[in-house]
Amino acid sequence: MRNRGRLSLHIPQPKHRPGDKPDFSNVAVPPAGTLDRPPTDAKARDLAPYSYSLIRVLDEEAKAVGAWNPRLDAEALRKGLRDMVMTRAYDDRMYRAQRQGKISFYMKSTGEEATSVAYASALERDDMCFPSYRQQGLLIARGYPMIDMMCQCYSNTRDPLKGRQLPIMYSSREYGFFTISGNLGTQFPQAVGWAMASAYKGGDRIAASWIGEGATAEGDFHHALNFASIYRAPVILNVVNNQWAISSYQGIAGGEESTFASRAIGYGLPGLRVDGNDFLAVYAVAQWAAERARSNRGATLIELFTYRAEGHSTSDDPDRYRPCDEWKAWPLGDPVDRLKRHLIAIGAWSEKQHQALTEETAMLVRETQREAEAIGTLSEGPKPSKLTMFEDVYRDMPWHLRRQSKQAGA
Amino acid sequence: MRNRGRLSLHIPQPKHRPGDKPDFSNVAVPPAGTLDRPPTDAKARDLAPYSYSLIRVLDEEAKAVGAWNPRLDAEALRKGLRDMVMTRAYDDRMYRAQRQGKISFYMKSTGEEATSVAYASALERDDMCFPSYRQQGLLIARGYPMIDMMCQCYSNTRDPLKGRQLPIMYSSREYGFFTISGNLGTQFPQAVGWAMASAYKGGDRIAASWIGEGATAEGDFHHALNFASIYRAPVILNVVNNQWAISSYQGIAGGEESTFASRAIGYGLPGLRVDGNDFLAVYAVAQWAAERARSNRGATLIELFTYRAEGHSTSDDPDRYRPCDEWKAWPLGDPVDRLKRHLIAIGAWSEKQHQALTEETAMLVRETQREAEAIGTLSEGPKPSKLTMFEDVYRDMPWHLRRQSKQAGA
Amino acid sequence: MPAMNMIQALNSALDVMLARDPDVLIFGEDVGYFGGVFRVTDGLQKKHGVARCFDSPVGEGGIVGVAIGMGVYGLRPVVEIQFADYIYPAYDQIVSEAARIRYRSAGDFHVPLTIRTPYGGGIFGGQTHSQSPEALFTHVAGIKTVVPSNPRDAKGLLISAIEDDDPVIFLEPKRIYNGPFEGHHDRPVQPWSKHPLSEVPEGHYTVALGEAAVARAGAAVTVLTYGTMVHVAIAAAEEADIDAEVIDLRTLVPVDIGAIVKSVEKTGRCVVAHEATLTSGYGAELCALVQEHCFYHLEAPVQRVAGWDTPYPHAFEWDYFPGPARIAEAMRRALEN
Amino acid sequence: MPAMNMIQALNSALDVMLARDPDVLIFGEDVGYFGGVFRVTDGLQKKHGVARCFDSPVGEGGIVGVAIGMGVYGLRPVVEIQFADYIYPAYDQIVSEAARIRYRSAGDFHVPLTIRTPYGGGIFGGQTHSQSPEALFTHVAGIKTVVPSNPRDAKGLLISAIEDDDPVIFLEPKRIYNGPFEGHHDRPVQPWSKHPLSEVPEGHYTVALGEAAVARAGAAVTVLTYGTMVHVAIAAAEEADIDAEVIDLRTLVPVDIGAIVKSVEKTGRCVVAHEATLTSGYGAELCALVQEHCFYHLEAPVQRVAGWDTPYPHAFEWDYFPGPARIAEAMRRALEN
Ligand SMILES: Cc1ncc(C[n+]2csc(CCOP(=O)(O)OP(=O)(O)O)c2C)c(N)n1
Ligand SMILES: Cc1ncc(C[n+]2csc(CCOP(=O)(O)OP(=O)(O)O)c2C)c(N)n1
Ligand SMILES: [Mg+2]
Ligand SMILES: [Mg+2]
Repeated sequence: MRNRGRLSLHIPQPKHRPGDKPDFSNVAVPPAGTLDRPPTDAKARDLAPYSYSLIRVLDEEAKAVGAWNPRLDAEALRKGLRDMVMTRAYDDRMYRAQRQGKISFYMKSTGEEATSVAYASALERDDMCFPSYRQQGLLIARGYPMIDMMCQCYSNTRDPLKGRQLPIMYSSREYGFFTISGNLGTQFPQAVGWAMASAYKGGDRIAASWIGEGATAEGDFHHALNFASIYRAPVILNVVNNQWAISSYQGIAGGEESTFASRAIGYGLPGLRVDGNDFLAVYAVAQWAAERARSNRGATLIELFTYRAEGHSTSDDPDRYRPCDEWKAWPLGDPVDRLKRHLIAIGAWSEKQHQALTEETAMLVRETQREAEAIGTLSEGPKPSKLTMFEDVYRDMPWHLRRQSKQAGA
Repeated sequence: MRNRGRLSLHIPQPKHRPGDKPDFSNVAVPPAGTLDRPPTDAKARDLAPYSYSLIRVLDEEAKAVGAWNPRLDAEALRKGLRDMVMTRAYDDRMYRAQRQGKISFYMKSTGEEATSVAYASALERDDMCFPSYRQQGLLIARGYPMIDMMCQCYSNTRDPLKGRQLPIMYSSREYGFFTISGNLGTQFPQAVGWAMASAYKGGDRIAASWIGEGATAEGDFHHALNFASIYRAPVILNVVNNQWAISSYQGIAGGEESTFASRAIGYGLPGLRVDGNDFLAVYAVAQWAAERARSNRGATLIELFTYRAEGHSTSDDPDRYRPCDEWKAWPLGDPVDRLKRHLIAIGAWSEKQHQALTEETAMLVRETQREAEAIGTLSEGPKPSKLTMFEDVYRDMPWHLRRQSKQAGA
Repeated sequence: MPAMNMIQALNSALDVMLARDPDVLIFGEDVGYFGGVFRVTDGLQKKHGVARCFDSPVGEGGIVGVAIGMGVYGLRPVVEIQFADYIYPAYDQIVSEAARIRYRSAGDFHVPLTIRTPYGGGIFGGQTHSQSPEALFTHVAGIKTVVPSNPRDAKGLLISAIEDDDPVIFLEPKRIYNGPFEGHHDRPVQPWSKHPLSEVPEGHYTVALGEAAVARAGAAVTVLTYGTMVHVAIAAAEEADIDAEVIDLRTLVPVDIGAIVKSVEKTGRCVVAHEATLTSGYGAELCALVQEHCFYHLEAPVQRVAGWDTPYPHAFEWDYFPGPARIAEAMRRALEN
Repeated sequence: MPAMNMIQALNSALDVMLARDPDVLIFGEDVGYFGGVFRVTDGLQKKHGVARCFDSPVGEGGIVGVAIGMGVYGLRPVVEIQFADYIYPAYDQIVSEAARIRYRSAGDFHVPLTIRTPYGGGIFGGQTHSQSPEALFTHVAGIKTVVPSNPRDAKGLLISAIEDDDPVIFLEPKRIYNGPFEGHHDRPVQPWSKHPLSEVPEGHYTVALGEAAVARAGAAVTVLTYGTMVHVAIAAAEEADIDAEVIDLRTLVPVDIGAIVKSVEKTGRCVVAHEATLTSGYGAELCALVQEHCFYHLEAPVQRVAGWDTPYPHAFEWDYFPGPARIAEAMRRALEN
């Protein structure tokens, strides 16, 4: 009865490495507008097909088509475009600042801007976000002062985090943006707990959280989906599948055996898979999930299918592990370019206006940077007093920290 | 746009508590023999329906019906029956020993015997098992000396674990039974690692592990499924859904939102849901999964749908949180009774023989117990030297433990 | 005042806080309808409602991660980890998150979380129902670690922990839930009712975090300890007829350095005792603190009495447990020359 | 002998072991094709094959749990945790499983597992790329904790760890991967090639676990330390012109008590230094050991120099890092009266 064949260990490998010609023909891209939009009270079990397809609104002519078209007015679309362009300009600038040695570290969100900016429009201003480190677009779209973002990166005297955190680890209760953790995945069950608290208090605010496809391998991903399902927490759980976890392609995270959206199925949660570079589609699924959560029908898992256009961080050189022009071959394009073309297609935007917007945002970022650097950078200018390093470990400073701060001060 | 309805926190509750009349009409029990048996190389995606139905072989007349009927010969069936009866007799005896204060603790597997005994027949003798604490049936079915099981419980001088472990935390490399951990879930990724090692070495041995439905909430459950899927580990991952985790019903583990078998879907693994009180069905799915694993097609998740007939352990009084006669209402009956009725139905067994078997096993257990108690119990008789307490912390005893063992000896 | 055992006192603390503060809620494995495997939450769900005290899945990492989110929202979650031996799956959420959120957000967010968990040996629980992991928390800046040794402190300290705006690890010595324990397993268990500290006010009161108590006054040698070992140390002093001063630390971080220094400067001799394994146990920190603060008063080396550096061995419980004989011996050593 | 930096020496150790023993395999986040974020596994997949050195999902608990199963099968897995700050999700598998399997099975099963992880500060990594969690492992019976301070030891100790039949936590001081560091961030980095201990044999050799080294001989005061701090302590002695003996412990558990006692009995004075936070750090255990074993030779209290009891603050790295000035000051205090 026993099959005497010998076993062998399967180790997933990406199709292309540096030197190979990138080819995404294996990535299935269904035409836009083909999927219908189920009611937000649909049974999770009936939504399984949405975990394997790809919700798309913008078609090849940049027209918005199909049932998922959120029919946003031109003003809302222009705001989305503006925020994405601003996010990209900010990223470019700060990346350069790191290269110039003015900050210690930086992480761009280039190519993924829609996965955070569109949520800022779909969510209410007082809904709570538990981001990973690539959702700076949320802060920008919610109007958080860019100068404060920069000062955090520079760890200068205006840094809201008093120089305690690595650049980009922003935090703002006022803007509904939870303090970013360096430890992957921890924010996911925290968002569920926050949402449970909102339900416990009979409020109407919901939570949203973002995690990378790589970090879905952490136990906290399981805890979040499990608690969210059991207690029907009003939370939107987003997996940003940008194809890469530093040097590991999504197959090492399980992406070859199934989709990340389908992880929802086993918990009895809806799992929606969406074109993450399609601003309208991302807005539409976020809005669907928000409505479902707010009407007490619980959590939704959303896979935002996108591509990490740049290196993982300033510590990383992606050309060592993937073809350098892979992004150009990405079949879902660039979220900024696609929304721009859509706005032009509906006559609400022009190349000239876009040109102006790009210059104006670049200028604004440059000016803000000058302002921030005038206050100080990591290496130059005044620092917050080093004694602040002993504050906020506890609400009240215990004797041993008072003692240590004296020793440090002496 | 915002729905101003107030949120509320959903907390799952079982339908019955002490005093209520148990009623399992909500438990769907499809007739036996209706599901066909897919080839063991079937695509995981096509197997999703098996995660929501219930694979059953023994029908109401105790006849074996349908494509999943493993067609075991009478001898194999009688061995299965004998091992289940023996396991139950052993449990009863040791439970009483604890009540008499002869051992500190005990856990029965009553009502769940098929979920371990059937695997002993479906697996090869040298396949490796990573059990939870309710698979004593595996040891009994593999012929591990019962006297050694008992001596482990008594922590006497013959205890193979030298008095270091709580009763029932057996360990036997020779019998392919991994040392039981008190920490839930940890054995699940370990089994996957063992299976990966077997594949890495090009061997043909596979691994199997068991976890309770309650413990599926641990992060290790996620790690196990994820690694098993990504590296196609030759392992059988079993969830024993006995409806209860101490006082928490399976809804607190997520069982109301989906099935535990369906957790497999998001990892691209087959998830088979089986009548855990149907010896033939359990054997059949285990055999299917073993064949799939051994032919290099990777892991299978199996939900063994059963019922914990007794208290969680000797520290527990189930009448405090569930109707005391709930088991009698359990629609899937008793695995021992069902296999016995099947053997009689096919003319391979009789009430008389069964009577004899029951008495003989009870007698054998009693005699073995006498033998074990003659060697010693936790409270009486010689003990292993207390200095053995310092051994096996490391392979070689370092200076600080030698020093401490001197202090303890002095 | 009613006489309560530890379980009743802890239950009373939770009952009082559920009644006083709608933002307090309790969850954990089996704490809801059933009332917890040690009955500490008994009756609370029935009295205060399902949403105030409910069962959680068997996932400690999820329990703490979710509780942190609730704390960030503004609730005061109190979670139970069924045994301290099972707190490790939650270790990342405790160490990387609960302990650091206030600091890394510069006070923008904080987590008023209480994690209750029964710890320690003496109940034949074997390797995974007997551990004392306090040192794994005292090393982590940003959390407080509390260990009561009697019903009155247990209630007052638990209320302080719940009202504290920082995360608190609240370790409950399970061996003395039902009665004080002098370390003689072969003698009948004394009920708490015979102990003066079982007199527990019914309403709200607090015992401040960070304050030790003199459990037994003496002049010859100081014993620094906490939890079950407070009773063992007192018994050791009585039985060996040594004029020992037993300090019940009650809070390990922040520790009451004043009380330690005051006593050691008086006695000039010190013994440190805990159930946890010796190496890198909290006793090491106490040794270091004593010799840093009292070196020139010390007339003999600080003696450590602790669990052996092995897992907790089921059948050898009483060879492993640091009982009165070992503490008495350590006191004698501390009193040599 | 070729001059290697720490990374090359560690890479060479792995290369040698992959070639010698088919049961050795390596996995972890980004260690495969890419060769690890610190390049320690660079080229190993290409040379030895995909199955010998491969990428894992981003789940430390899974990495260690799976590696334990491989060890139980009979392999010698070497896993990398990308930063020690991210080891906590694996803490339960390390503490409850790897550390206890031999004991609880009475030797029936064991786990020859090596967990490599970069630790420590000095690279502006902020709170989650700078931690020194060694004391969270030294408290756990059943595991060994090793910390090299130079290329030659790094290779010899790593080979010993891989060949050891017990689980070993192998902490790599990332600040000195590319060159020794005296604690002066404002001075140019010295390459290892200028350091005698960068001469590393190409083939197989071992440095025994449990043996300390005298990194600098001296008679006035003993400094007990490990990792990056060995270089900082030596610099402190030179700069303060103090005849200090610097002991590089190399293995924290089991620690080389003989070497400690020998030196402290000679000097009568002792400083303990590490980057980890002070309270309940491994330095507390060293203090306790020294005063237990050498009390009557001690002429001054043992001085602890450690990270402050706060998370590692990004912009205050050099106020936080216990540099030569603080060690020199501690040595002076140890030398008073
Ligand atoms: C617990 C933990 N483990 C490992 C790391 C190191 N690390 C930082 S980012 C990263 C890759 C994450 O990839 P993904 O989740 O896909 O997010 P992305 O960077 O693509 O946005 C890793 C392994 C970490 N920060 N935390
Ligand atoms: C990590 C961990 N958390 C909690 C416990 C305490 N505990 C022991 S058994 C149990 C219930 C487990 O239920 P289930 O997984 O369904 O297994 P069953 O007892 O039903 O076989 C709990 C919570 C534990 N042993 N380990
Ligand atoms: Mg990614
Ligand atoms: Mg169960």
